[in-house]
Amino acid sequence: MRVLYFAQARRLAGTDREEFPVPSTLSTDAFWALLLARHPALAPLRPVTRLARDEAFLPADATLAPDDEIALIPPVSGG
Amino acid sequence: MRVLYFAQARRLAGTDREEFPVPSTLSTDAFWALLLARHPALAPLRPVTRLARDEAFLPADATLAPDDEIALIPPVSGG
Amino acid sequence: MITVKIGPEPIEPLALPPIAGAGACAEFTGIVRADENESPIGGLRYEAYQPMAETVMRNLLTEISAEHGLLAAHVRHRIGDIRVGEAAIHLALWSRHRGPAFNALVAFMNRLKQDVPIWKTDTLPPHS
Amino acid sequence: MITVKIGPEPIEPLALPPIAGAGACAEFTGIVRADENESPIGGLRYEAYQPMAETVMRNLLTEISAEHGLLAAHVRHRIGDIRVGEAAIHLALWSRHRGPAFNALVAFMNRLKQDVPIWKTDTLPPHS
Repeated sequence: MRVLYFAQARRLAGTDREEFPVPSTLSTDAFWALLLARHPALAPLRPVTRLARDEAFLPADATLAPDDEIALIPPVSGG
Repeated sequence: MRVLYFAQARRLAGTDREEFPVPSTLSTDAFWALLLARHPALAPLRPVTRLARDEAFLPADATLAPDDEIALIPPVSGG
Repeated sequence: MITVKIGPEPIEPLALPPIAGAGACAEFTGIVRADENESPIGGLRYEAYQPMAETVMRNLLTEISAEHGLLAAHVRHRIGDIRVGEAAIHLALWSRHRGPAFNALVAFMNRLKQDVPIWKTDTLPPHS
Repeated sequence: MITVKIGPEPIEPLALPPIAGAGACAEFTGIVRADENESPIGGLRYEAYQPMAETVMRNLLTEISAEHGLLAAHVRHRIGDIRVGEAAIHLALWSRHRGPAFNALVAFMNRLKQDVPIWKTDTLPPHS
């Protein structure tokens, strides 16, 4: 699985992207548990951060696959 | 008194401005009566046309003076 | 800063001037369409009672600027013959945040169409 | 016609392209202000998840165009370091009459600030 970190998520994770293996499909909750184990500093962002795949936001009940590229989208501030 | 005619008022009056003497101050009603005597074709415009003096619209109860310059402002359509 | 201009010159794109404190500029351009009352036209002829139109627009912008907290306002209205696709009016309003500029844009255009002595007096024939 | 562009290039004034049937063009320019959270700054640094930001903006414009009956929409968002007084975003929307373009301008900016993955990530120091 590839994960992309932007803005505050990038700063807290200390990287803009990483890849790691996941054994099977997983829920967004399981994905977050896995992320927070790797980057505890991301915890404060979790309640306000959305996940995106294929350039679209994911619903909370989405199922993630081992070869997905998932982006963390903290609150946006464009314009 | 000088009168300025614009747009539809100019077409119906057949002129863009004219001057004529008036003996004393007059109400807007008296002014319109005088105008319609000179240009009966303006009658249909009267209900929708405002008068202006010194680049400002006049209230219906204004008093006009012999040396005023009065503009007829038919419904506008700028923009 | 309020600027008002009425004249026969084509309305060219404006390089937005720097306005201290402005975070938002909202603009409106009114463009002559190829039809009027469902008939094809080549353009429109505009006429103004120019000194009064400038005064009324300046007064409107002063009033609306105070009401909405604008930092600057520019308006240009073209008169004479304007061909289809060309601009008849351009309005630019600056404010600190975007909301006031948007609201003021709507307010000014509504008032313009009631109170500013400018008229469409004729249509121009198509294909001329 | 919908065009979306995100990049580090300065946002220059746009000569409005001819849009068939358009009688109105409403525009918004978002400008970097000299203060952020009441402290003086020299500018802002913007970051985008560029492919997704372009896709989301395009989808938003498609949706809003259908809802409001727009004839065309252009948006440019600058990223990287943007100095005070420079534009971060420029949006132009065309419609037959002015009302839909005004309403769509407000709607797009509200949605942009919720859903488009672009961030202000840093302030730039003043006087640098």
